[in-house]
Formats: sequence, structure tokens, C-alpha cells
Amino acid sequence: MMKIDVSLSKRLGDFDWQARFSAEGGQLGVFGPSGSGKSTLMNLLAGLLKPDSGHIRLDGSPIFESASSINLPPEKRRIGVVFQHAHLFPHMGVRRNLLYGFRRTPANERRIDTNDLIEALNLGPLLDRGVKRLSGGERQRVALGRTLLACPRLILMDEPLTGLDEGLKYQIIPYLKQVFNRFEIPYIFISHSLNEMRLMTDRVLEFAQGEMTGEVSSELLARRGMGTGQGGYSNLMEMGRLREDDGLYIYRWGGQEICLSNGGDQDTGMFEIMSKDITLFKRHPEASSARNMLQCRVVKVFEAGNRIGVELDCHGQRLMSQVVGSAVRDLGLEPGSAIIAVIKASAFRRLY
Amino acid sequence: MMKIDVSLSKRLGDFDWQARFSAEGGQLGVFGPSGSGKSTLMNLLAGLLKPDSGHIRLDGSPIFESASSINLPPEKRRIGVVFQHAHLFPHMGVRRNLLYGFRRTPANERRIDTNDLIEALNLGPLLDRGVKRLSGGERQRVALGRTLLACPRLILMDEPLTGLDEGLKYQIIPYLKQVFNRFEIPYIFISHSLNEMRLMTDRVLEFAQGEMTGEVSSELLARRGMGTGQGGYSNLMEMGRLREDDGLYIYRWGGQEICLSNGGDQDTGMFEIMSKDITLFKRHPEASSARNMLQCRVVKVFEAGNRIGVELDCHGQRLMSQVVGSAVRDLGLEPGSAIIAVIKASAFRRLY
Amino acid sequence: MFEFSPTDWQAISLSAQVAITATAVSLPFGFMAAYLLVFSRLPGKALLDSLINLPLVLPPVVVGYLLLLSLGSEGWLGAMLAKVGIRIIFTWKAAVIASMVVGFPLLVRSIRIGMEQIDDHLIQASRTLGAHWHDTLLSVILPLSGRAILAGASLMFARSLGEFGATIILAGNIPGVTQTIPLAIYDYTSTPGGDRMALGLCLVSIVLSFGVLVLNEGLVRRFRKGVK
Amino acid sequence: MFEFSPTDWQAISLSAQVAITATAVSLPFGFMAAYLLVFSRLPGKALLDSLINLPLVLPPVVVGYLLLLSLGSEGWLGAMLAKVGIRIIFTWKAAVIASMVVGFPLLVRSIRIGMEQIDDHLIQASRTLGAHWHDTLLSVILPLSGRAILAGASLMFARSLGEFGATIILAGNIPGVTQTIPLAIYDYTSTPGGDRMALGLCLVSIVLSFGVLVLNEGLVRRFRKGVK
Amino acid sequence: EVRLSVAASMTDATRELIATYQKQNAGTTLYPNYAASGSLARQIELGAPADIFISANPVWMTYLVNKGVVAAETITNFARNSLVFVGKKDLQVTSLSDLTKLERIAVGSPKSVPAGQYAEQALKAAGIFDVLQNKLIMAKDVRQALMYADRGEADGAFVYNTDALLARKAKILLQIPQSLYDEVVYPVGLTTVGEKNRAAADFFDYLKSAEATGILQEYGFVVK
Ligand SMILES: Nc1ncnc2c1ncn2[C@@H]1O[C@H](COP(=O)(O)OP(=O)(O)OP(=O)(O)O)[C@@H](O)[C@H]1O
Ligand SMILES: Nc1ncnc2c1ncn2[C@@H]1O[C@H](COP(=O)(O)OP(=O)(O)OP(=O)(O)O)[C@@H](O)[C@H]1O
Ligand SMILES: [Mg+2]
Ligand SMILES: [Mg+2]
Repeated sequence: MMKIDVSLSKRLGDFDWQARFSAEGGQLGVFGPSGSGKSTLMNLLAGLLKPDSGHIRLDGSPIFESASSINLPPEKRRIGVVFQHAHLFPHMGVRRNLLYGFRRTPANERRIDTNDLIEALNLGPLLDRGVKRLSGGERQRVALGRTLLACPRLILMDEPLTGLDEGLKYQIIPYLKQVFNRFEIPYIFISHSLNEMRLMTDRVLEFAQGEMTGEVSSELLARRGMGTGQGGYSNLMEMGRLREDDGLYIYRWGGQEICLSNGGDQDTGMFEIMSKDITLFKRHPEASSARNMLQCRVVKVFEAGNRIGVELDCHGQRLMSQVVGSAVRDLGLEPGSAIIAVIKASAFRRLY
Repeated sequence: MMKIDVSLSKRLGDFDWQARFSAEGGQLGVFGPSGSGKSTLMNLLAGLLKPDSGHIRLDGSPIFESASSINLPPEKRRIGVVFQHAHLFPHMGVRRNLLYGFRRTPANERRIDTNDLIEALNLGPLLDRGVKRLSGGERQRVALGRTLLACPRLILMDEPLTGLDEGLKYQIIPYLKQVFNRFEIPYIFISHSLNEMRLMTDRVLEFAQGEMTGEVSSELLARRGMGTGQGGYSNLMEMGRLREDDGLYIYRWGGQEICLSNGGDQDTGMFEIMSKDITLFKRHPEASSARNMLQCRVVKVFEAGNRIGVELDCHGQRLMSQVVGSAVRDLGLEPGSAIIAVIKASAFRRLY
Repeated sequence: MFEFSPTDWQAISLSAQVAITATAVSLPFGFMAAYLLVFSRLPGKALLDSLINLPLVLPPVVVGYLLLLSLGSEGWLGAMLAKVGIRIIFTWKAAVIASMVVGFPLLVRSIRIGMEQIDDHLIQASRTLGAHWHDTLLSVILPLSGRAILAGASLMFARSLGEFGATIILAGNIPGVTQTIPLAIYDYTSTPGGDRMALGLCLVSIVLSFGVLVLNEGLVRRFRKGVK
Repeated sequence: MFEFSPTDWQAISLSAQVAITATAVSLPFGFMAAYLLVFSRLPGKALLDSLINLPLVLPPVVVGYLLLLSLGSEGWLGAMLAKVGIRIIFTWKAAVIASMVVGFPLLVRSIRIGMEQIDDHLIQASRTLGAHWHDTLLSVILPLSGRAILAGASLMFARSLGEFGATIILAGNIPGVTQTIPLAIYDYTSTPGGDRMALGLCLVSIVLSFGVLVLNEGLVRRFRKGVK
Repeated sequence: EVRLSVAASMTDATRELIATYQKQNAGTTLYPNYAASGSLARQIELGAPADIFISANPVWMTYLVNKGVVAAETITNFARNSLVFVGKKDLQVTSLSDLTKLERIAVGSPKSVPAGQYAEQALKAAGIFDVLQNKLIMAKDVRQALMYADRGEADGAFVYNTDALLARKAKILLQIPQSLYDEVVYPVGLTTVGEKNRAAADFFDYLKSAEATGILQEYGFVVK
């Protein structure tokens, strides 16, 4: 469990940067448009940029404090960094790059198995290559592995998954999460992608024009996204598989059976269903191409931008649907009313 | 209109690369997993890497031909490149970087207005900056602008939109398309994102392990994506707005009214509706939260991976829906049968 | 302090003049030589390289002697120049040439090291943006070698200030005409009791080169700032 | 060809020995000096820089005198060394020291130019991966300056081969003991008919330094290849 | 073990002296150190090991005597030399006054080269120094002056008789009358260290022997 307490300001040319937050928990996101100061936060925390004033405390002990002139050098902070551009050492091959931090970690701190990691990041075929002969995505993976192997007490990741193809990305995320969880490495995750953010973090710091403008749960950030149109809110459902039936996969979720057209190989999985993919019906519709019809109860109806969010209770599980204003009238949506949530089997997206 | 005819092979260390294709038309995509050789194609075309053998012909005239030892130098090819990493000139400010190619373009070839471009890429505030003080996304935008201003006869873009936030990305795409169309600059677009690919290109070359494995329409690529799960097929609909009504936006599409919860400001727009968001009903369902119920006729039912694709004719327009196998039986889907396509107003995503 | 004689003052100003001229004239040649060595695919690169390094390996006096062989009235170059009425040896021009030849390897080597570290991608970018190789040379390679060029120039300037062996052979040690600081120092140290004046002249040399160093650093800083 | 006398052969082997020793011994110091000049925040950097450049600015003979002043039996360093039974002057060690001092500015300047071009991000990356500054120095800065170090070393080697002025003062011109190639050449040029032999020795110098150059290029290539 | 500091102009003669001496005294090793007299004097002054100092002019010998490192009583004039003017064969130079017709005259730099000082004395005595001043090419040492004359870069040069013998093209055109300049002597002396070195004293004596005198004369020196 990490406890981080930050209050910093920094002037870069004519760009004024400042932030003040404290957070507890393993995962913290940083979200904001291009040029809003996300990478700057990373540089300040890692000790690569000296703040003008303020303090950084990690787990209670100060690693920077302008008042008492404390300023731990980067290597003493044990804060790992995955840069936006890989910045691999050009004079070493892939293997030596990967092991650079590992070798500098005391044996009792080496909590990650090299072979595990190499496999997870699919680095095996690259090990004996020179770094100048890697493709863009390959570089990024090596950089990620290099930082992980240093087993730092906090990892800062600056758009680490950018440049990876989607397949690889969603293949890496669960491994990352698993590593981070197993070894209890907290991290701060910078990304432009709401989805990566949802999957990787709980709480998110928002930046705009150099200022930290607020702190929200990644949940809330996603709900707010519902109103702004790029994809809406995504319900994340972790489900266990029951059986396969006629090309369809039947999963168990909250005491009900959910029917998916795209299951994958593993027994459990993380699936995404977008709020806009949940259609609400007053009565059980006949002859629909949709396979899942869930009996639900409305918990809350709220506005999100120009949409209406409907929070549903589905045998104890929560689902978020999004409808338009007139539907609220037509269906008589109000807390407590019974409703059928219809979801197409193909609307689920397996994340991992 | 570009006509490109390529047949090349190249050995890089123990990596064998080869491709043979010819294409006509303004937009060509290149798709493939990390390390499959996409950037290598770019380097070969631009003249930055010398092929071992083969030829490249652009609009009929050879720019490389191993048989007759033709090998035009990069500056003679007039093929612009946007690199995966920006590679801005560190000794120049943003303005001089932007104008570098522009100044080297004969006046009669300078078809793009500098101010237009600066505005479109939102570069105004950066103009007087040094490039070392740009954020990752800012660098990428400057690199894009620099290449565009050189007004080349073909532009190669290597994941040019990576590192941009979604908002900015979909803001830039229509501008890019507009510029490319207006000045008839053909381009080859490398990306990991199916959606960017759909929006930017018609035809797509697929690469795997250094080999060009095929050429498909971006349409087909997307249809195939339906089966592989990441998002499915997206129907792209260009629609004109009719009116606003009770917080909803009514658009005209194929002689019908379409109701969207998220319209945006402009009168016309490009909207995306995923195939999985189109639910099919035998009869008109009563009391649904879905606002759009379109009378359609089934054109074709085909398999795509473990899903079933249903091509619909909707008053002359095409729509692609995706359902599971059992739905085909239940609804009696076969070419010619009448069906109701139900789409939630919130399922539409405005791209631009 | 030191009471410099008029010929001493002449030596000082001559030294400065020679060092500046030698450095300034060599710069473009040094840059081109470094460019050829780093970027070209000439077959005779190793040979060119050793040729440039020659004056470094040989004792300066030998370099002076070899220069005299070609630039003297009997030498092929000297004879040619004599026809158009130019005499090099025993004039300050000879001192400039001696300094140029002796300092050239230092200049080239410095610029080279800088050039070798330029990111290939930047050169590629400029080519795809329509720059011919000579345009790239001037607009990308030259400015990116800027600091190395400055470093090489100040190295060469300093070396020129200290150049003795080749100069005294090619230019002679003629007070007021070709006597630079090192030659004046030689005269002083060859006289019992001349040490103090020799020391004084050494100090002048040091101050001059320190000045150039400070100027250099200043330029580098302005350079960096220009880039922001 | 040339019939070298035994003392000539001694001069040749001594020259090689001196140049190699001077270069090898100077390398770590040169590297540290360059590091201090590029990366440290010492207040006296400009001073250190000019101090290092001093031997370049002064005529080598003057450098020789200054060294003699401190290393001679009357000099403070010489007196100290004499107490532990070490005599430097008029031994081959003196020739090494003369070459070291005269070549040092060249070495430092070369390494510096290379170091200045190292991408800061790589240093930052190594620090965040747990490397202390001295670890970063050895594992990142040193190898990334590799080519510049090689270049500086070959520059210094060549300069050592040609070093005359400081050597003749500090080491003396004793055939078979301290007479290096340049000193032997000096002797020959003041002997009737010695020109041919002087030329022969020059050629040997050239061949030696060419060898080092080729070795250098080879190392650079292996270096690159190691990196792939 | 004997260490000699020998003026560069005596290099060849000394080499032969050592060789002949060593034929008879195989047990002694001789270490000659050849450089300009001024350099040698400075080295000895600053503690360089030397037993015998052979100087090209009395000034540096006196300098070392004053510093107390050379035993004054041991100093003898070992050899003498004379000043000549060399130049191309066909030059019409029969007296010093003919020199005013010449374009360029090489001479050792009077400030640092003894031969240059003697030449300056002679020219001043002949009253033509001011006329010639701008035609003088100052050289680092006599050999360089000779080289200029030999290669035709200068019309002629003031050099020692011993040096003139080394010239390939240039010929002796004029013997400068001894009356116009101080006598050119090569003093030799034992250092205070050398006095205590038996072998050094032995070689020192050999330098004054008839055999040594013969060798010196062979190289063009005058021995009285
Ligand atoms: N040294 C500097 N001097 C002046 N301005 C700077 C400096 N470094 C960064 N900036 C500016 O500070 C702002 C924040 O930069 P930062 O790299 O933190 O952005 P970011 O949020 O990471 O953006 P992106 O998502 O594009 O990577 C940018 O506008 C950048 O141009
Ligand atoms: N000079 C080289 N020597 C050996 N292998 C090389 C060289 N250059 C590239 N490669 C290899 O060739 C393959 C293709 O590289 P390329 O950069 O074209 O991939 P890419 O498709 O652009 O990948 P990404 O999407 O990650 O950028 C990679 O596996 C890379 O490691
Ligand atoms: Mg950033
Ligand atoms: Mg790539």
C-alpha cells in the first residue's frame, strides 16, 4: 500500500506547473490533454526535475522537501520510470538493457522472475538483438520490462502502452496488473486512453494546462466520459465460464447466465460492456437477435452530459445503462421500477 | 490519383522482409502486429533504406529499380515521412522546424497554407518554443505539420496519431483528410488502430513477420475484425442534421430519420455505429429505450469468425449487423426477409 | 609588472593575428574534411585520415622543413606562387600556414567526434523534406556540429598560439615581422636572465587563450539559448 | 631501404613505449577531467579548463622548463620523489610525463565533445534504475563516450610520437636512453647526410601512427558490432 | 658512468670522441645529452645529472659558474671556431661591403644564437648593420641559417667554419676577419658533481689529449 503526499510547483519557461494531492492505494492514474503537464509530474516525482518549492512524501518519509532542503537523488528514491519514448541504452543489447536495473537491485528486493517477465512481454525472440534494430513497439516493451525488473517501490509509467497493437496491449495489461498486485508495486499511470485508465487505476488525477484540476475515481471519470461521447461508460464484468453451447459461451455473472459470442480460452475473464450497449425494455421482447435479457431494478437515474445514466441492480450486481431523455418518460424509469436489460451476446468485449 | 507499384525484398540481420503490391488510389493503409515490418516498408519507399532487389514505381516512373540501378535519393523522390518518433531538429525552434520542408518546396508546389495548418494542428501557442520543451503529443503534431508543409507527392505516416489524446485525434483526422483530398496528396498510413485505419484509408496492406501477407479493403479488414472481438465492425454513416428535439438530434440518413443523443455542432458529421450495437427484431418491439427502429431487408448472412454478419439493406443504404448463430434460427434470417434494426440513440459515436 | 619592448608587443599582436587567421581559414576546410571522413563512402578514407594526422605525428620542425620544401623558392608550390608574385616564406603568411597545418588534425578530429554523434534520423528527416545533401550539410549537420566546431576552433587557436617548431623554420624568427610569442619566448630563454620576460609573454599567451575559451563558452551558451 | 643503427632502433622502440604509456596512463585522468568539465557543477570549471589547456598554449619548450622546475632535484615534486629514491628527469619516465602533459588537452577535449552529446534521458534512465552517479559514469557515460575516448587516445598517441620540445628539456636527448624518434631526427638533421635517415625515422613514425589509426577504426567497428 | 651535456653543434665530433675513448676504456659508459647550450645550462641548473658540460659559448658556462654548479677552476677552452659567410658559388662577394647588394641574409637570431651575436658584432664593426638589418633572416640556430643558404631561400648566411663544411651547395665566400668579432670558443668544465666522479675526470683529461685534438680538427675546429 502506497501513501503519497505531494505539493509541488515548478516553472518551466513560461509554463507554470503546480499540483497538490495525497493518495493512498496502489494505483493512481494521471489524465489530461496533450501538454497539460503529465510528464512533468513524472519527472518531478522521479527526481529528474527539481521542483521550485513544495514537498513529496512517500509512505510518510520525505523524498523532497524544499523547506528542509531534502532532495533524494533518483537512485535513492527507488521510483521506476517508463518513459514516453523508450530511451533504451544504445550501447547494450536487449538482454543487458533488461537486466540493467535488476543487477542494481539488492538480491532480497528482486521480486520478479526474469523469465516470467520475458515471457509475459514476449521478449524472448528479441533478447540477443541490438536495440537499434527494434521496432517501435518492441522498444516500448523492452523499456517496460527494464523498469519492472528493477523492482522499484513505485513505478511511474508515461503512456507505456502507446505504440503497441491492441492485441498485445490487452495481453500485457493483465500481466502487468498481476505483477503489480503480486509484488505490491504501486504505480502511477499516465495515459490518454480512458479504457487503459479504467483497467489500470482506481483514482485519477486530472491535469489541465499545468495545473492539477481535480482528483476523481477512474469510475467517475468513465461515467463522465458517458456524456462526452467517446465511447461512453464501460461496465467491467469479471465472469467465470460455465459451458460452451452452439458456438456461444455461457458465463456466470451475479447468479445469472450470460451468453457471449466471444469467450476466449480461459475460464475466467474480464469483459467490457458499454453502457450504450444495454438496451432497456419494459416487457420481455419476443424474437430479438439479442441473447441476454436480464431482469433488473432501477437504482438511480442521473444526468450525464446530454445523456441519462441509469444505474441498475441486477441480482446484486451493478450495471450502468445509458438512454436518452425521452426513454425515461416512455419506460417510466424511476428508482425501484422493474426493467429488462437486453444485451447482445456480441456486445461483450473480452479485455483479458 | 497515385499509382504505386512495389516489389521489394530486403534482409536486415536475421530478419527477412519482402512485399509485392501495386495500388491505385489516394489512400493506402499498412496494418500488422508490432515488429512485422511496417516501418521497414516506409524506410524502403522513402529511400532511407536501400532494398536488396526489386523495384518501386510511382505513377509509372521508377524511383528504384535494382535491375537498371535506378535509386533516386530521398529528396528527389518527394515522398514525405512522418516518423514513429517525431525526430524534430533540435537546433531549431518549432517554427523553423515547421517551415523546413516548406522553404525547400518550389513556390508553385506550395499548396498548403501555413496558417491554416498551424490552426488545424493547434500549433499556434508552440511556434516560438524550442523543440526540447514540447510534450510528447506536441512533438508529434509538429512533425506532422512539418511533413505536410513540404507538400510531397506521397506521404508516409508511421503511427502519426499515437500519443495524441482521443479528442485531438478525432479533431485532426478530418482536417488531415480534408487537406489530403483538397491537394490530392496520396498517403500510406501505418497504424495499429482499426478505427484510424477505417477513417483514413480504403485499401490496407497486411504485414506479418516481415512479409506482406495480403491486401484487403479497410472495409474487409474491419469486417474481419468483427470476428476477432476487438470492437467488431463499425458502420460509418455520414449524415446531415435535420433538427434538434428535446435534447436529441435528428439526422437524415437514406431517406429516414435517425435519432442521436450526441450530435455536436456541425450540420453534417461522420458517425460510427458498431455492428454489435444493431439489434434485430422480427416485430416492432414496444416500449424500448432504443429510439431508432429501422425497417430493413436482409441482403446477406455470412460467417465472420464465431459471429454471424448480417448485411442489411435499409432504403438503399447498407448496414452491417452482427448476431449469434442461434439468432439466425430464431429470427429466420435469410436473404430477402424483412427485419427491424433497433439502434439506441446513444450508440452512435460522432467521429467528426 | 612586465615592461614589454615594442618588438614584444609586435609579437603579441602578430601571434593573435596569426592564430585568428589560421583558425578562421582552416574552419571551412576542417569542416569539409570531417564531413568526408564521417559521411562519405570514399575508398581512401583511412589514407585521407592519416594524411590529415601527419602533422601531428611528425615533430613540428620536420613539418616546417617539409613545408619549406614545397613552399620555398625551389619548391613546386613556391615556384608557382613566385610567378604570380606571391612570396610566402619569411612572411607572417608562413606563420599562418605553419599554424594551420599543425593545428588542422586537432580541428578535424574535434569536428569529427561531434559529427559522428548526430542522429541519423535527423539527416534522413531533412532529406525526405527535400534537402539535397549539401543543403542537409549546411542546415542540419553544420549547426548540430556547432559545439564541436567551436571546441575544435578553440583547440586550434590555442595550438596556434603555442606553435613554435614549424613556424620558426617556415617563417623565420624575424622580430617585428614573423616573430610570434613562442619565438620571442625562445629568444628570451636562450639568454641568461631572460626568464622573467619569457614568463611575461607566456602569461600573455595564457590570457589570450583564456579569452578565447570564455568567448567559446559564451557562444555555446548563446547557441543553446537560441535553440531554447 | 634505411639502415637504422642500434640507437635508431632504440629510439623507435622507446618512442612506441613512451607514446603507449603516456596514452594509457592519461586515459583515466582525461576521462575524469572531461567528466568534471561536462557534468559537474564545480564553480571553478573555467579555471580548470584553462589549466588543462595550458600546455597547448605554451610552446612545448616552455612546458618542458616548467616541468623541469617542479620535477628537477631542486623542484618541490622532484625533491619529494628523490626522498623515496625516484628520479624522473633524464629517464624515459620524463619523456612519458612530457608527452602526457602536452597531449592531455587534446585527450580531454576529444572526450568532452563526445560526452556533451550524450542524451540526458539515458543518464536519467540509468539513475532511476538505481545507478549511483559513479555507476552511471561507468555503465552509461563511459561506453557512450567510447568512440570519443578512442579518438582522443589516438590523437594523444600521435601527438606523443611527435613530441619534441618538452621532451628534450625534461628527458634530455641521450641516445639509447631518452632519445625518442623526434630527438633522433633532430640529431640527424644537424649531421651531414643525415636527411635520409631523418626521413626514414619520419616514415616509421607515420607507420606507427597509421597502425594505431587502423587499430582504432577496427575497435570502433567491433564496438559498433558489439552493439549491433 | 659519465654524463655529458654537449652543445648541439658539437654532436658529431663528440660522438667520435666517445667512440674512440670507449675503445680504450670499455668499462666506462658515457651518456651524452645533445641540446642547445642554453637548454643544457638550465637542465644542469635545475638538477639534471651531468658531469661534464661542453658549451658553445662562454656565457652559459659563466652562468653555471655563478650558480655554483660548475667548478670554475676546471674550465678550459676546449675548441675554437671561426665565422664565415657562405652562399651560392657565383655570388660576387669578396668583402663585407659586398653584402649590401644581397637580398636576404640568414643569420642566427642574435638574441639566442651565439653565432648570430658574432655576426652582429662583425656587421656593426664594419658599419653595415643598419643597412642590412631589414635583410636579415633570423634563424633558430646556425644549422638552420646554413640550411636557408644551402636551399637558396637566402642568398647567404653567417655560419661557423665547422658548419660550412656540411653544406652541399653553398660555398664559403668570405672568412670574416677575426678582428671584427670576439673569439669563438667552446669552453668545457666539470660540474661540482662531476668533480667527484673519477671516470668523468678521466674523460675530461682525454678531451685535452692529442688524439681528441686531432678529431676536433678533423671536424673543422681550431685547437690552440
Ligand atoms: N523545459 C521546458 N520549458 C518550457 N516549457 C516546457 C518545458 N518542458 C515542457 N514544457 C511545456 O510544458 C507543458 C507540459 O509538458 P508535459 O510534457 O508535462 O505534457 P504532457 O501532459 O506529458 O503531454 P503529452 O500528453 O503530449 O505527453 C507542455 O506545453 C510543454 O511544451
Ligand atoms: N537493422 C536491423 N537489423 C535486424 N533487424 C531489424 C533491423 N531493423 C529492424 N529490424 C527488425 O525488423 C522487424 C520489423 O521492424 P519494423 O520497425 O519494420 O516493425 P514495425 O512493423 O514498424 O513494428 P512497430 O509497430 O512495433 O513499430 C522488427 O522485428 C525489428 O526488430
Ligand atoms: Mg508526456
Ligand atoms: Mg514501426
